[in-house]
Amino acid sequence: MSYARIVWAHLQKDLRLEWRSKDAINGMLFFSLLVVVLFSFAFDPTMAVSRQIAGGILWVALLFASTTALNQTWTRELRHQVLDAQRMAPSPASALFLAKVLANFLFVTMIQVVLGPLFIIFYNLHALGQGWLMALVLPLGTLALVVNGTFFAALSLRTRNREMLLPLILFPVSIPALLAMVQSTTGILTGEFDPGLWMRMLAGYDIIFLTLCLLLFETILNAE
Amino acid sequence: MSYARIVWAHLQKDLRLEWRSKDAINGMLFFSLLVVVLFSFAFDPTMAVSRQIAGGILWVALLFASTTALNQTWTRELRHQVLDAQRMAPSPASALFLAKVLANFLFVTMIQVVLGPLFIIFYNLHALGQGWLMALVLPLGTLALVVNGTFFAALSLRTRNREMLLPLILFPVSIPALLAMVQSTTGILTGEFDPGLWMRMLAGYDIIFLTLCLLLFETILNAE
Amino acid sequence: MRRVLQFGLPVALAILAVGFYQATYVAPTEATMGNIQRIFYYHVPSNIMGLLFPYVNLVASIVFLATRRSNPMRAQAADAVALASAEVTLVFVSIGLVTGMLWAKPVWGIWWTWDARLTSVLVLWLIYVSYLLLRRFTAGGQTQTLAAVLSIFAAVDVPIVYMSIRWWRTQHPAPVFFGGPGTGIDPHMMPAFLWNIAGWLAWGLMLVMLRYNLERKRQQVEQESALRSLEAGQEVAR
Amino acid sequence: MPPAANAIELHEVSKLYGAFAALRKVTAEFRAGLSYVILGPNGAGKSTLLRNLAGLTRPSFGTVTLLGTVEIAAVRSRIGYLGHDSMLYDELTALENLRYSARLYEEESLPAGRWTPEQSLEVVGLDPGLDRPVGKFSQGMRQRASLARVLMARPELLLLDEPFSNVDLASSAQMLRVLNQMRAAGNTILLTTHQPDLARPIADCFCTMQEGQIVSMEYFERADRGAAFHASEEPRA
Amino acid sequence: MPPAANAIELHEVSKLYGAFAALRKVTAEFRAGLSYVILGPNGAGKSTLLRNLAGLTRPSFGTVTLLGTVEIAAVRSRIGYLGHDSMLYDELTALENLRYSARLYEEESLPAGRWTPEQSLEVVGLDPGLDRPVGKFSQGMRQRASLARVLMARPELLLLDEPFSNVDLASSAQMLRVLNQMRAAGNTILLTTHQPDLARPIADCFCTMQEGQIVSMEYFERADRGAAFHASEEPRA
Ligand code: HEM
Ligand SMILES: Nc1ncnc2c1ncn2[C@@H]1O[C@H](COP(=O)(O)OP(=O)(O)OP(=O)(O)O)[C@@H](O)[C@H]1O
Ligand SMILES: Nc1ncnc2c1ncn2[C@@H]1O[C@H](COP(=O)(O)OP(=O)(O)OP(=O)(O)O)[C@@H](O)[C@H]1O
Ligand SMILES: [Mg+2]
Ligand SMILES: [Mg+2]
Repeated sequence: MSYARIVWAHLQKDLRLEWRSKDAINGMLFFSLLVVVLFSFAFDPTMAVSRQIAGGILWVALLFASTTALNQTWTRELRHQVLDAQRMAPSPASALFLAKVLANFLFVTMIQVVLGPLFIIFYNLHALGQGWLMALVLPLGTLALVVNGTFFAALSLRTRNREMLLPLILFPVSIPALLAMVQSTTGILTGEFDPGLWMRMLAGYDIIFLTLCLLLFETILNAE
Repeated sequence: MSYARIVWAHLQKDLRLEWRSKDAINGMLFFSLLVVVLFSFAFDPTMAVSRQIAGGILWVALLFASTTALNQTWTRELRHQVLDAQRMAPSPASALFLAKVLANFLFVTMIQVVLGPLFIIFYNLHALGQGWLMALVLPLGTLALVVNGTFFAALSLRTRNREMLLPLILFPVSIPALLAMVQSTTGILTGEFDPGLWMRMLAGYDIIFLTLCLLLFETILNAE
Repeated sequence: MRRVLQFGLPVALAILAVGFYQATYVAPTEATMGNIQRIFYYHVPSNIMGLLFPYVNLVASIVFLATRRSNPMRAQAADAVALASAEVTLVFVSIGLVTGMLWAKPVWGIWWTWDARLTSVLVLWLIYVSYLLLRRFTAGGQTQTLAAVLSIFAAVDVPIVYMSIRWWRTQHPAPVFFGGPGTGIDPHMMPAFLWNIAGWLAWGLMLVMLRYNLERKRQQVEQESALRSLEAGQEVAR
Repeated sequence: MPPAANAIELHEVSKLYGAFAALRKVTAEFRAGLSYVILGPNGAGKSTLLRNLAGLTRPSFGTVTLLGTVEIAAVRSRIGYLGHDSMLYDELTALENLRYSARLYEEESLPAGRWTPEQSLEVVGLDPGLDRPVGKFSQGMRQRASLARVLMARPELLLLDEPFSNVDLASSAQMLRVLNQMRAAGNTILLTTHQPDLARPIADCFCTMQEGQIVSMEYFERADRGAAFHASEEPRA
Repeated sequence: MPPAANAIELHEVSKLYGAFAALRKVTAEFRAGLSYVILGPNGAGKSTLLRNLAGLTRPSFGTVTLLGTVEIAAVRSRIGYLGHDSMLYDELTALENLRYSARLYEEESLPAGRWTPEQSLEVVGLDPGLDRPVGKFSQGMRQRASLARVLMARPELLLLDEPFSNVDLASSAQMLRVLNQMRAAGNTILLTTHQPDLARPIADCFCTMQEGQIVSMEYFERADRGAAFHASEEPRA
């Protein structure tokens, strides 16, 4: 399929660039580590309540990490006006967006792979609910963060103060997703309530916003 | 004093650049509000333990806020090779570093001034220890964050290959500061132990690392 | 337009005055809460307006996106409506938040709680602040397009917020109107409430119109100075 | 293929930045198959004109008709634009950059005779095997890689903003040869430069801008205009 | 002040990037008070040479003696370097950029006759009052602002990497006049360019590089060499 091939071309390029420079990964790793350690100092992880706040900590760390990555994601296209070349290419703009989302998703997932075990060790976690559900919640939540984040990063690309603007417009819109992520994680970790509803909501959020972003991306890319 | 005047020239330039995008302050206010709201979603403030984790949460929020500033701090100098002009100027390199630290310190402090009261309202905090000590802990902790952060950002600026290592090197170095910040805040908020020792340690850390960074900055700026 | 304003503004103020009189002197005092309940006549209407004007903003934004290439003149007008309604939304939501908090302190004993309704209102407020910030942060021709896109996101997001926090702890009174049997307010309170609804609606519409006019003026002045600078030559003093 | 009479038509095109008019009511026609050299002092609006033609910004007033349509987006794949900046990723090699770009143009109805990334690099005199990221290229090498990217799709309309700046004389001559072939094959070329003497060999028209307006269009007869059509079909060295 | 015989001495200077030699055992002398125009194809190593002279990179082998010392850092304030990029902050106006730069050079033992930021901008033909951030300048305007920054401190040794690229002819002539005055005042100038004809009026020597080596240094007598000393003292328009 031709669309898929173009997405792949973009994705391959992004991965290669990241591999050569390691900008995003690096910053993300640093700050997520900082957060995990900070929290284990702040809050005696051996306490029983640790399970209740662990969901929040995990997602804040990730939000943190991904904002760093997201800010980088388009900067690279701005340098040397590569973005102008993208705008002039006949391939669909949404493919560019989709590839960026995938790339960011991969980066954040990579961070999770590092962060997750650390987290479990530091907080001595073992889920009282169905632990395997985390394998669904994590990607769903990451996708929610990354889809909107990539879109809004592109939106604020050519504005003054773009680094500042990104969190300002990203966070309010992402609140439902964050809520669902935290709640389903807490549900899983404490086993006190069923995370199913929240997870379905997260999935719904992902689908709605991915569609919306794909539809509107062309508009913002060529907004002048 | 000539050194002070050069620091002032750098600082003024940084502030002006920031100011050019006039709404920076508005943005920062709103950003602080968002962080507090987000954290209230992530960590239910009505929980009884909230006082115990508030220290950690406050510092994570600050870390969050300062990343936005730190990430950008040197990028600006890289664009159009302005950094080369800096390297060729006869003024001392450490003045450049000091000015950057000051600028970042100012931004983060500005955020704190907004964040603090909001935090108190949303988390319904009132210190059980000596609350006024926070007026010492906050700047000391911020300085520790900002000094290391700025230095780290400059370091990763010019070194390409060893990059993955850098966060891992700087990270352990920052741990004592983190520990001291969080512990003294918790001590003040809960009134359970005396924060004095931790605060002295924080001050010591600040002095040592500021000196070290000032001495080494020239080296890393001209490292090739 | 001018006529409508000249006529409408006094009318809106008059209705509001009647509403004020009704709410303060005519409506009966509520049994449990006492006089503090009278804030109801301001709290509920402004919240209702705060939920109404976002739709105006959404429709105007869509019109803008649809016509910005084919009919720039109409698109400009639509954008002015979008801006005006966003600002008015923010005014109403702010009033709703403040009156709610003023009410909450004596009744619940706290200023704020993370209750479903309160939270969703707060998120609505946050989103519209970010909308206006975006408009200020951007420059040149892109402002309008980007803002319109954000407005669509906001419209999609608010219902989701609303749904999601249904499953959250709640403290705010349940719906009073159309809530099924057993709900509703004392019929004696009704006139005061209706007068206030009408008054705030009229006032809100007038505000939107005023703001719209102002924005159109600004667009016009901009256009004219542009044309002047085209005639005058390249270097033009501002 | 007999090209349309006019490749570009501008009608009262103005571009405002705030109260400053970078283009002022420009009305002009650029005939298909000719090459135009746009001259003018710094700040005259040359780059702004090209960016508007490329569809990268939109004029504040007026209409641009390009290759017969006002919908520039629809003919994007037939336009090649070279800007001030390289439009290449610093971390990738020239070949990687071009390969990536080529994939974005795939499946499009482009002329069959388009070049591969390797050919395209050779055309501008760069070694395709050079294993060095573009960020480490010298200024002139980067400029050439940049041009190679644009030429690769063999676009019908070439918009080149100072293509010769920082390029050495030998390479400029080489570029001119390529451009001449493209022109001879019926493509339209608009290029800006501050070195009119350099560009003269391929110019059909010198177009001078001043203060946001086109002040003169000076066509001249070229002996090779007919002949070039055939010359271009020869294999390149 | 009678300048030292040699402003620059290079002894077996090589610069390696990995296995690639951008400079290969360059041994040369540049006399003080003369102006050298460095020519050569793209990738010959011209920019690399200038960056090494400016102390921005260090040669892999060999020694550079500048203004009588091998410690380039010690004479930094007497060197002016203009790179490929503007070295200016996009968000500030030209005047703000220059004022900032001037403060970094304060209190240094610079010649008393140095220019104020305003003078410096006027010298390159830019309006100091122009209230537009450098990011919105046209390419040529930016290049001129950039040169103004370098000239401001009136450095003894000027290293200019393609100063005329993208600059229109009138402004190039203006720049040349300024450079000529600087030269006449005893300053040393090294500039690279791909437009030898443009630079000829101020050249004392054409220095050609190829593949990382200096292959020829062609000095020529200039009628104005003595006279210029006096001409330079005249007030500028
Ligand atoms: C900051 C705090 C508050 C906020 C943000 C808030 C917000 C709202 C909103 C959005 C509505 C909905 C209007 C509609 O859907 O038709 C509403 C209605 C209402 N509010 Fe509040 N409120 C707050 C505090 C309070 C308090 C403290 C009380 C009284 C104890 C109260 C009593 C009511 C009543 C009786 C209604 C009408 C119910 C209905 O018909 O839906 N509110 N409020
Ligand atoms: N985004 C912008 N905002 C404000 N002014 C701008 C902007 N872009 C360009 N200009 C101004 O428009 C004018 C024309 O710029 P343009 O880049 O088209 O000139 P040019 O003819 O290409 O000059 P050069 O030969 O120096 O490249 C300049 O005065 C420039 O400062
Ligand atoms: N950082 C680097 N890493 C690897 N190679 C480099 C680096 N910088 C420059 N080179 C290579 O060194 C050679 C000389 O580059 P340089 O920029 O000095 O050329 P130049 O003579 O200035 O050319 P131009 O006229 O195109 O500006 C080029 O082949 C270039 O690719
Ligand atoms: Mg230009
Ligand atoms: Mg060079």
